[in-house]
Formats: sequence, C-alpha cells, structure tokens
Amino acid sequence: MSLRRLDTTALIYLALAGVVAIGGIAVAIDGGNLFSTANLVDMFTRTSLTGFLALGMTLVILCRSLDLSVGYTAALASMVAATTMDGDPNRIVLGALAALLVAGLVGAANGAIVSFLGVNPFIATLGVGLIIKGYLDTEYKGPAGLVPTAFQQFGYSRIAFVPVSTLVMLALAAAGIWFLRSTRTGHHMYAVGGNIDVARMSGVRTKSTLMTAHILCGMFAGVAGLLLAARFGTGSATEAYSNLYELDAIAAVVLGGTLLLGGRGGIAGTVAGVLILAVLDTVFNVMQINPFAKDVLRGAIIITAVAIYARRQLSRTARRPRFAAAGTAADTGRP
Amino acid sequence: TTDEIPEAETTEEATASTEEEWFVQADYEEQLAQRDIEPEGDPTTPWLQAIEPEWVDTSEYAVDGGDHTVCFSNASVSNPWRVTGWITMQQQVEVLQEAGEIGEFLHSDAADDDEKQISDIQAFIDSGECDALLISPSTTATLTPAVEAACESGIPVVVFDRGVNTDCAVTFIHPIGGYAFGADAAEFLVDNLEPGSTVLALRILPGVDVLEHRWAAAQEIFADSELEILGNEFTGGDAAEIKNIVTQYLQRGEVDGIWMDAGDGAVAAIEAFEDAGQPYPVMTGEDELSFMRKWKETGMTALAPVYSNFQWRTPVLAATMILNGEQVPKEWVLPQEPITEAELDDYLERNEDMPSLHYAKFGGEDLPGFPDAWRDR
Amino acid sequence: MGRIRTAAAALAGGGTGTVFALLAAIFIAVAFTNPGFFEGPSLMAFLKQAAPLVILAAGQYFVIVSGNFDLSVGALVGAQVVIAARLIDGEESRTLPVMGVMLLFGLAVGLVNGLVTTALKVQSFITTLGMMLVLTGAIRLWTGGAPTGSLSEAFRGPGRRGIDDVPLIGQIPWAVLIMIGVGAAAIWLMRTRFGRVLVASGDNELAAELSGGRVDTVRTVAFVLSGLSATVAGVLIGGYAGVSAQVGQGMEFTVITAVVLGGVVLGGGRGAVVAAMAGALTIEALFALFNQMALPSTIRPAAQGLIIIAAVAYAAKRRTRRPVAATATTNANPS
Amino acid sequence: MSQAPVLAMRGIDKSFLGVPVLRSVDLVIEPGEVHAVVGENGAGKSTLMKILAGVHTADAGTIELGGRAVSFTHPLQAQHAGVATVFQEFNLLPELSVAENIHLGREPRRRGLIDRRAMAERTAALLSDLGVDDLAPAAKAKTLSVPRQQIVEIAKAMSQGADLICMDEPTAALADAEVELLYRLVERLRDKGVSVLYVSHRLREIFDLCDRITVLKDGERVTTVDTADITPDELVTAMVGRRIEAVFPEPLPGTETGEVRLAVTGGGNAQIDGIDLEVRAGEIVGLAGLQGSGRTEIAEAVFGIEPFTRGTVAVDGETRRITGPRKAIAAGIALVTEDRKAQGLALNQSVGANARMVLDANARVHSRARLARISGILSSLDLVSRGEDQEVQYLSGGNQQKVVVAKWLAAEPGVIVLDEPTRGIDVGAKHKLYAVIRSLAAEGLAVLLITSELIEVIGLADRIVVLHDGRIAGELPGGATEQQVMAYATGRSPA
Ligand SMILES: Nc1ncnc2c1ncn2[C@@H]1O[C@H](COP(=O)(O)OP(=O)(O)OP(=O)(O)O)[C@@H](O)[C@H]1O
Ligand SMILES: Nc1ncnc2c1ncn2[C@@H]1O[C@H](COP(=O)(O)OP(=O)(O)OP(=O)(O)O)[C@@H](O)[C@H]1O
Ligand SMILES: [Mg+2]
Ligand SMILES: [Mg+2]
Repeated sequence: MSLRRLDTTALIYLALAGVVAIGGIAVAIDGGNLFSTANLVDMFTRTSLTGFLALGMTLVILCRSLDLSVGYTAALASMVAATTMDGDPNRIVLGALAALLVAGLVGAANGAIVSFLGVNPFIATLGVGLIIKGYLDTEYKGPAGLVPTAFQQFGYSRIAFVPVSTLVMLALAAAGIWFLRSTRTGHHMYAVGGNIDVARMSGVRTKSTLMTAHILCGMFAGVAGLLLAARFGTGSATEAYSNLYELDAIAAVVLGGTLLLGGRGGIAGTVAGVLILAVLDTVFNVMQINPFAKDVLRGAIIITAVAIYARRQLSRTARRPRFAAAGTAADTGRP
Repeated sequence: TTDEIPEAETTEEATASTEEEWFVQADYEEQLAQRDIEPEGDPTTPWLQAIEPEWVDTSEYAVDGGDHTVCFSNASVSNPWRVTGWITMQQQVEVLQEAGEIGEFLHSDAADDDEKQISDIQAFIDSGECDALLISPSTTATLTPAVEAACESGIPVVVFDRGVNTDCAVTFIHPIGGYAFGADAAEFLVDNLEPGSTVLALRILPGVDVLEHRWAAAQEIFADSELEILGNEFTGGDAAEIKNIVTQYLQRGEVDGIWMDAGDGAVAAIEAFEDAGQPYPVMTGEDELSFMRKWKETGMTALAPVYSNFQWRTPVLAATMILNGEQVPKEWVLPQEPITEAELDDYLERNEDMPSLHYAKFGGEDLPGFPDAWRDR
Repeated sequence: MGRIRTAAAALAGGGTGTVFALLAAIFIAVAFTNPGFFEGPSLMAFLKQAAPLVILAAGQYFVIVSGNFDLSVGALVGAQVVIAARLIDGEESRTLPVMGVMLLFGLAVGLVNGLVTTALKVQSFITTLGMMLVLTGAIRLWTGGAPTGSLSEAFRGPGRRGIDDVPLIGQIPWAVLIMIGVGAAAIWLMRTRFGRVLVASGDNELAAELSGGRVDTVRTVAFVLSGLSATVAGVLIGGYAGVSAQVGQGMEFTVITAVVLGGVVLGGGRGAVVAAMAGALTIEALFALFNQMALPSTIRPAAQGLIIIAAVAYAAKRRTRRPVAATATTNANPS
Repeated sequence: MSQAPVLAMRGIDKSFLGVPVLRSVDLVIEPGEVHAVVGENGAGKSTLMKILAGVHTADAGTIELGGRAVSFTHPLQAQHAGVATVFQEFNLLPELSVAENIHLGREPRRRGLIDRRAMAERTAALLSDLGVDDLAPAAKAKTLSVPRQQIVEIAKAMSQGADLICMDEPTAALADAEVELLYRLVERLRDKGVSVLYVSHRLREIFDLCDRITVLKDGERVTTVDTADITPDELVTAMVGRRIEAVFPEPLPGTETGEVRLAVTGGGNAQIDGIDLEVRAGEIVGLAGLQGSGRTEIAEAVFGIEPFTRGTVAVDGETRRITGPRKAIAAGIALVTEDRKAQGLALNQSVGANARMVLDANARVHSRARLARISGILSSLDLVSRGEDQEVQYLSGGNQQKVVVAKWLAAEPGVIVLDEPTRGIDVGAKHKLYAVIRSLAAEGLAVLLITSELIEVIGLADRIVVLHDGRIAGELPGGATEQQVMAYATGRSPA
C-alpha cells in the first residue's frame, strides 16, 4: 500500500508543481516575480496556520471522522495561552502547556462524543464548536491577555526565508508521517477509517484509536492557537468566527488526496494541499486579484483538483466490488 | 406583563461586565467633548478637517519626485460601509494618480482574517516596493505587533478607522469614535422618549472594540435615564435575524425605542413594527440610505448617527502629504456629526441616485467618478 | 392503513421519535415562559419565521438521504436575494420574470452540484463547499461587494404578507401556506418511485444500481430539489426581511443540523422528510425559547450546541447498532 | 482423567432489541476436537461465535477457557485468551496488504515501533507453511479474488497460535476444489491438538471433518452428538424439526422445454471469451467451474454489468445490446447476485421496500398489478419475518435471500440468472429454494444457475455447462457425475 499511497502523493506534488508553474508564469506576465524572496517568505508564512489545523484534520479524517471545531479550539487556545502568559516571559512554557492541554481536552471531548455517544462527527464537533464560542463570548468581551515579546518570535522570526512557525509545522508533519507509518495507533487509524467493524473484530482498539486521533487533532489546533497568540500578541476569540478555518483545513486535506471517507491518504499529501492553497493566496495578492474573484477562483480550483484525483481512483477500482462485507459502516460513517 | 422585569435585569447583569471591559472613562469624556469642538480646516472638505490636531513634522519621510508607490492593507470589504469607503478611496487615488502624486497603488484584502492581514502587511514590508503603507486594521489588539513591525521598517505608516495599541504610526486617522456614536444615539432616545419607555438594543456581534464602545457609551447614558432596556441582542447584521428578534420582543410587550450599534438591517427592524401593527418606535440607525429613505417615507422620529465614511479619503491624502514632507496631525480626528431630521431631506437629495446600502456621508461628491463609480459599484 | 403502520414505525425508529419529543418539550417550555406565544397571531408569526428553514430542510433532506451533503444552500439563498434585488430594482412589473430567472438559477446551481458529484465523482462535501465559495464570490463580484437595487412590493408579498383578518388567527401568512405546500409535496415525493429509489441509493448504491435504479440521476435531482428549495427560501427570506449583505450566512450548517436532529442519518438511507422538517421547526423553536427566556445572547450558542449533541446522542443510543453483518454495504455514502 | 475442556459455555443468553436469539445455550469443546455447530439460518450460530469472539457480550451465562472463567468485552481479549475466529462476513480491509491484514491488531514491533520487515517475513513463512505459495504478502487485499480473500482470512486466524479456532461458514465462498485445502488445514490443526469450532451449512463437510455436532434451533441447543452416531437425514431432521425427503425435488409436472429464450453466441470480454450459450423456456442450465473460472463474469455480462464486448445476445429470438442492468431488465432478464448484502439489498429498508425495488426503479416493468402480487410472492417463498415493514438487516441469511429472489420475480422476467443462490443458507431454506427454482422453470422461465456446490448443479440442472479459465470447457447432461464435471473444470477432458 505504501507504493500505492506514494504515487497518489506523487500526483499531488505534481499538481502543486503545476500550480506553482502556472502561478509563476501568470505573475511573470503580470510583470512580477513569484519567486522573489519576499514572495517566497509570504508563501511559507501562509502555510503554517492552515498547516497546523490540516495536520490534525488529516488524522481524524483518516479515521473517517471530522472536526469542525478546530477554529474555535484554536481561538480558545490562543486565549488560554495569552491570559496565562500575561506578559510574563517566565510563564511562556506554562502558558503554552496550558493551551495545549485545554485544546487536547476539547479534542478528547469530541472523540468521546463521537466514539462513545455515537454522535455523527459532523454534528458532534459542530456542537462542541458552538459550546466553545458561547464560552468565549461570555467569558471574554474581546481580545485578552498579553504575549511576551519573546514568544511573539514564534510568529515573526524566520531563518533565511523560512518562518520559524513553518519549520515547526514541517517538523510536526514529519513527526505525523512517522507516527502514521511506524506506530500501531497510527497504523490502526487506516484500519478504523477503512472499516471500523472489521478493525474491531480484528482486535483493534477502535474507540481509543478514534480518541487519539481527535485528541491529537485538538492539540494541533492548540498549536495553531499558540501561533495566533504569538502573531497577535494577545488572545483573540472573534478571530475564529468570520473565517471558516475548519473548511480551509478540510479543503487542504482533501486537496492532499486524503479520502473524506477515511482509510486512505496521508500527511505528506496534506502538506502539499496546504502549499497549494498558500501559493494561490500569494499569487492572488501579487496579481492584485479582486478579493471577490479570489473566492471564485479558490472554489473552482479546489473542485477541479479533487475531480482530477477522483478520475484516477475511478479508473483504478473499476472492477466489480469484491468487498461486499468489508464495505463501510454507514452508521459510524459520514458522507 | 410581570415576568419581564426580572428578564430585563438578567440581561443588564449579563452585560454589566462588558462595561468594565470596554468602558474607559477618560476616552468617553474626551469623545463626548470633541463633539462640540469646532474642527480646524475647511468645512466643505470635512475629510481634511481635524479636531484639536497636534501637527507633527514628517520631513524625514519626504521623497522627491512624485509617482510614489502607496500600499494599502485592508481588513476587508465585507460590509456595505467598507464597500462604499473602498470605492471612495479608489476614486481619490485616481485623482492623485492623475496629479502624478501617486504612481502605483497596491492593496491587499484580508477578508476579516487578522492572521491574513498580518501576513499581508509583512508581505508589503518585505516587497520593499511601498513608499507608504496604509493600514485599516481588522482588530485593534491583534494587529498591534504587525503595525509596530511595519513602523520599524522605516516606511511611513498611516492607520485609519479602527486603531491599534501603538502610536508608532505617523498618523492615526479616525472620526471621533464609538463612544460618540453610541452616545449620540442614546441621548437622542433619552430626549425623545417618555421616562419609563422601553428600549431594545440591536447589536452586530460581540468583541469588536468600535462596536463595543458604542454600546458601552449607550449603557452609560441609559444608566442614568428613566428608560428601561429590554435587552441587547446580537444580530450579525442579518435583516432576517433582526426582524425575528424584534417581532418576538413585540409579541411580549411594547417596544418604544430601538437603539442600533450599526445601521445594517435597520429597515427590517422598522418593518417588524409595521407587520405587527405597532406604532413606529423612536429609532437610531446609521446614515445608510435604505434606512434614511424609510425614515423619510414613514416620517418616524429617528436619528442617523454617523461613523464618518468620508474618512476613507483621508489616508491617501495623508500619505501624499507625508511623502511631500508636509505636516500631518499625529492623531487625525475627523468630524463626526449625526444626521438629524432637519438635514434628512438635504442628504437624501444629494444621494438621490445612489443605491441602497450606500452611506450618505461618503463625501465623494466632488470626485470625478461621481456618481457612476458609487451608483454602478 | 399501511401508511399508518409505516408512520408508526418511523416514529418508533431512532431519532425520528426524539425530534418530536424534543419539539414538544421546547414548546412546553415556551408556553411556560410566555403563554401568549400560542395565541394565533404570535404563533403565525413564529411559523412565518420558521418557514424558510423548514423548506430548506426539506430540500437538504433529499440530498442527505441519498448519501450526500449540500453546503452551498446558505450561499445560494443569499445569492438569490441579491439577484432579485439587483434585477427587479424596484420595478413591480419585473417581479414574476425575475422569480423565473431565480428558479432557473437555483435549478442550474443544483444541477452543477449534482453533475460534479455524480459524474466527476467529487465528494459532495467538496463540490458544495467549492460552490459555496464560488457563489459568495461571484455574487459580490457582480454587485461590487454589497447588494444593489431593491425588491418590489409584489416580491415582498409571499414572505411578508398573508390572508388578513382571519378570525382569531389574525393573518395566515403566505409563507406558512407555502411551507405547508412544500412539506406536503416533499412527503408525496418520498412516496413516489423516485423517493423510494432515492432512499435505496443512499442505503446501498450498488443494490439500487443493479436493480436498474438510476442512482446518479436521482442523486442529481436531489441536488436540484435542494437548489430549488433554496430559491423558495430565498424568495421568502427576501420578502420577509428585505435585502441585506448577510442574508443566508451560515444557514447551511443550521439546516444540516436541523435535518440530523430530525433523525436523518448523514450517509443516507435512513430518516423521514417529515422529521427533517420537524427538526428545522425544533431549531427555530429553540431560538424562540432562548429569546423568551432572555438568555444572554452570548450563552445561546453554547446552549444550542449542548442540546443538539444531547438529542442526537440520545437518538443514536435508541437506534441500537446495526448487526455487524449489516455493515455489508459497499460505500453507502459517497459524500 | 482428561484435562479441562478447551471451551465450556454454559447457559448463554443473548437477545437483540428484546428479541431473544440465544436461550441458555451450552457448548463444550475438548482439546483437539473439531466440533460442528449446525442449524437453520437465524438459529444463532454466528451470534454464539461472536460472543465467544468478544464481539457481542452475552446477557447471561458463563464462559470457561481451559478451566478459567472469562468474559470478553472486546475481541482483543478473546484473541489474548487464545480464541481465533474466521467470521462469516468478509473481514479484510481492501486498502491493506495481505501481511497487514493478517497481523492487524497484532503488528510485530521492534522497540515499540511496527516492524514491517518482520511482518512480511512472518506472513511469507505462514503462507508457505499453510501450503499457499501463490499469495504475495505485499498484495493489497482488494486485488484478490473471493477465494484468495477467504484463504487470507483463514491464515489470519491460524497465525494467532490459538488453542481454539472458530470458523463461521469458511467454505461458503469456496468451491469444492478449494475446500480440499481447508480440509488439509483442519487436519493439521487437529494433529497439533488445536480445537476447531466449525459452522457450516454443508453437511458433507460436517461429516467429513467433525468429531461431534451441536445442533441449534431457534436459539436453543437441540442436542450434541458424536458424528458417528447420527446420519445426515437424522441431522437434518434435528435441525429443521421436520423430515426433508429427497434433497432435490423432481421437475414439476407440466414443465416442458420450449423455444430458446436466452442465446449468447461468441460472447466475450476482458475476463471471458468464446461463450456460446442457449437457455430454453422451462430449462435449467447449470454453470459449473472452479472459483474464478468466470461464472459470475458470464452472469454479469448477460446482465450488462460488464457487458460482452464481442458476440451477440438474443432474448426470445430478438438480438439485444445489453449495456447495463436497465437494458437487461427491460429485456426481461433478472440477476440474483452472488453477494446479497453488498449487491442485492438495501439493508436499512423494509422487506416491502426491497421487494418492490425493481418495480420502483424501472418504469418499463412497473405496474399496479405486479405491485399487488408482491405479498403473494413473498408468502409463496415462505418468508419468515415480522411483517413487510421489518428492516431486512434483521432477517437471517436465508430469508434475506428470499427477499432478493422475490424482488426479481416481481418483475416477471423471462430469463433469471441465479449466482450462488444458496450460498450461506440452511438446508431447509435451500430445499425451499430448489423447489422455487423448479417452479420457475415450470412457469416457462429460462433459468441459468451458477453454484459452487457441484451436487446442486448435478441435481437441478437439465444441462451443465462447465467453465475453465473464462471459456466453456464442455457441456454435460443433467445428472452427470462429479468426476466428469471436475474433469472439464480442471481443464482435462473426461475419458
Ligand atoms: N446485531 C444484531 N442485531 C439484531 N439482530 C441480530 C443481530 N445479529 C443477529 N441478529 C439476529 O439474530 C438471529 C441469529 O443470527 P445469526 O447470524 O446468529 O444466525 P445464524 O445461525 O448465523 O444464521 P446464518 O446461518 O444465516 O448465518 C437472526 O434472526 C439475526 O437476524
Ligand atoms: N475485484 C477483482 N480484482 C481482481 N481480479 C478479480 C476481481 N474479481 C474477479 N477477479 C478475477 O476474475 C476471475 C473471475 O472471478 P470470479 O470469482 O467472479 O469467478 P467465478 O467463477 O464467478 O467464481 P465465483 O462465482 O465463485 O466468485 C478470477 O480470475 C478472479 O480472480
Ligand atoms: Mg451466521
Ligand atoms: Mg461468482
């Protein structure tokens, strides 16, 4: 299967290359240079936030679950971090840990509702998101807390033209790839996503696998929250609302070739998906594309890309289904 | 009915904390005072007027020759007020480009995403193309570090509309502000309603300072009035939501006054009264045309508080002034006067062929693009 | 006779029962906080407000029960209102023609969603997410960012007016009649052969296909129906409240929540359209209740989230897991 | 004094949705014993096995393994306790490789991390040890044919070094040839002193393999006997509760073969080639062949799922281009598919809804009259259900199969293709189905019967067409001997 996943991934990096090439040409015709240091920096900067969210999202989606609460979780985490640090450099570690812990707990809540209460992940995480929103709006009347300048570096400093946050994101991505490939829990995520009943009957601890995925997803959102805090210098709640971060993340994951139905895909692809979105953002900006046109283009491109992948998977499994009983568990499943 | 009193109380409690969070006595008093100060400069060009300006020298930023590249990081154009302003700004830019003051005008739109706007600002700085950088921050607190970074880069920075928690910008342009807006509206209700009358407050969303200030000021004034505040509801500015909420309040009892922290969907609120067969309330909206036209048409008692939309002209002008080394006010406080019954006809006439969701005090009448640029958006 | 039995069976089964119980509970609570609520006029006013969501729920039901998702309805509702305002521009005479145009537009959007999902095999989550982006962008592009023009009185009629001076009810809003009409039509449609094949397709594509069912066709039709329901909802909302830049925002999530609250299983093949519409009514009732209780606005999302999760969890527990054997459905949900 | 039994289940109760499925069932298995559990569809065999495997938990009763009381809440515990299971439903993950499937949940680890090399090596070793040398450990499960998948499942169970291996209808998907391999494996286990719990509807296997037999009926244990002390007929009587006379009913009076209804000439596509086939009205033609010989491919080609790319198909003398199921149905062809759950039924829908699915889906065959006849058809098949609005997922295998047949009969086809119609259904139901097939012929339908159980073809078919490697190897008259059939099936020609 590694081989199979590899060539799918390869295709996605091809797509990325294509986007970069076309973007580069377009910008060049427009009289600019997409590969100027400034633009490269910009591109990478735009990867980190969506990146963190998409990494976590990949795990839950692989398990045939979903997390629509990541935006709110990130906002909550940024609040916790900022208010805990409260401008005191000595409390940075404490604040960061607190944020990750809270985010992890939110993930755990999601996981528990999905796997133990058997609520469809779409609804479960949508609900949890609303609960967090309610809490934040009631508890904080706006941005709160203060992030010490030392920690703001996480959001602003860069090595050569690669921002630190992006490096952290890539490091976590590498860790994620390793986790999925080399640990049992990671490996079992594919099984759980493939068919939860078969996985269970084969002795896989499906519930705890699902929990792990959700907890990790929450913690990734926590990291995203830390990034927000670092870049804002404070914790912000309103941030998450207007911009549907969760949808960005899901789009990145699917662009990365991971099946929304679970069981197939991986983090390497997701990184490419994130990059594609980032490149588009930069290109649009450099070319001064009208803000509304951006949405149209983004939407169209996402659909087209996924359609191309689908074509391929189609031709692959064109044979009659031999997999009667190893189908999908519609109850635990999600469209 | 009796069960309303406790309700009213609970909501007051619930919002009481807001007060501490958002209410700064000094700023409040300053803004209320500024309303009565005669601004310096020519009243026919309010966007160049300034209240108690403290002029600062900008010679250090002077660049010879014209055709300067001006960059603009916009928070978003996600609501009609910003759309109107954005058009005005572009029209102003064209004039300055004609005049050879501005060469290229680069802009980026963050679609209300603070994170994106930070990246946008960074991108402008890194590109090294900008002679001046205009910023309309999406959120005060969160954009502060980015703006500071921009200042450090050495190019002149002009901040307008919402502020940031730093005065590193060469100039910060804004109308008097949220407290004044909220106070104008609240005072109007207090003056035009009998003691004991009931008022419903309709708000867009929580946590945005410009809006929170309006509500904070209103509460301050309602607090020592005889008016009963039925509640304050978040509507997201969605007309349907507004109409639902108002309708439901009307089912439970009389509503004599409506206070809004922004004009979006004001008409829907009025229609709720019509459909419920209730007398029109005393109402404050904004200088958005559909509201003003409805106001005219119904002849209701109303006020259009103004958050001066013409401020969108000022930043580009300020940028050229700075790049020419001319003095600009450190904090450029623009006039902000509500539109009263008396001025209603005048403003409706001036904006006769403007579309609804256009803002009366957009201040672009003298620009060459007028009226097509605004009418045909 | 059989009708009664199936209805009874439906009520007994899973979430369907739950939603009516919940609706009753909420109404009782409302009655306590404000007895006046059930007097004719205020009840009519409530139903008038609820009508658009109920109609959307019916449309969304078709899509969900056939194993898909439609995230584009919120954007479509908004687009329709804006289109109406811009094209009518206050001219009474244009009302009907423009309504015609809107119907065609809704139909076209649904058709595109359907074809991209069925023919290009793009998971509907992505198709409709992309469509959502495209619609919001395109409409704003077209109107330069904020709605222009204005609606005619005639257009406002269906959403705003009704049959006046009805004894003790006061006014019967057209919206309520339209809602009832649409509801009846939906129920009838689900009893036709189309309806049966639709559910079968959501339950087991392959079996439906091999029985000669036109799976792709019915699924596409489902999307079209959703698009049309969004159009009707748009007419009602536009009529009810007029134009504003924010119309329809976030409605897609509310309506999907409503449908799931109605015991319709994401992934297809289960649930009744009546229940889906009841779910929408329940959500509206919930909002009304919050308002009656003068629950601080900021806490409401939290309460909403909690109640929804609880209800869906309860339903999930009542619908005992299907026999493991029964998970032998190949990809019952192509999302 | 013999050592403690490997397994002792006592007083096991289980009910689903308040419906009792098992009532105080006892089951004792001695070391090295091969123990059969038999019973009609829905008797509770799989449920009993799933309780033992930790998939379901019993409502009451005790389970002892090697004398130690155990109670499982998760399959993992059962595995650790030394119970391995081959479930009735396919239990592999298509996207995973053979090696990964076999080791799922028990991946070998080095320093806490999955050791893929070890995994591959162990798999290779295991497979060759089982005498299966043509299975690549790295191959994705989904690329394997049904029989190969079944072999992987069995290997998976064997790899766990369990002292008790439960097999729930392991041969249901195997043709007689592959069954031989299974026989060898079971013998090996018995020699190693491993006990086997064996569930099957195929009496012959029971008598070939098993030492003792426990009979379940309606969730209760009827009896446990030594295989030596019982004859097949007695066993059937015990299972079904009534005597079943001659296994294969005679053709019904008045059945005469009429004109040709289905004619395939020179048919071929990617999997099959040179297919010349005629089925006449009132005739039952059997398709025999080894697993993977292309029988289902023929069915699918005739029905337009994977259409013929060469040759012609004529129905009732009229040449038809059958490019999809709808065309086939319009032409009066019906296909009872190999896999009822994946291809035949909408499991969440009611019996009624499933039975009318074909009529609902095809305007061409839809009619009030036919709708009205459905209830009649269902009862004529002796469907056992809690009414027409019961969801089919809660029916046992045999009854589910009846629903599938009913939905096709509702369309009143002229040609009916039955692919493995008796797979996994019990003697009683099978017998019933044989009768149904006969009556179909009597009504003048052309019947094309595909089955992996040779005796069925021989007992039912008027003519037997034998396939080998996707081509027709030969044709035999009904009642031919198994040797003759196997000769063609294995590519030799009978002397
Ligand atoms: N998870 C479940 N939920 C509800 N009912 C079930 C479940 N599993 C099995 N049943 C019912 O319990 C009864 C026994 O099922 P079981 O699968 O044990 O029968 P079986 O003896 O294995 O039949 P077959 O020979 O067809 O496999 C059947 O009526 C079946 O419908
Ligand atoms: N999904 C698949 N992937 C790869 N090969 C397949 C697949 N399905 C079938 N085949 C191959 O096609 C040929 C026919 O397979 P199939 O098992 O359908 O034959 P059959 O005679 O119908 O056997 P049975 O009817 O018992 O399943 C075999 O060589 C099989 O391995
Ligand atoms: Mg069984
Ligand atoms: Mg076959």
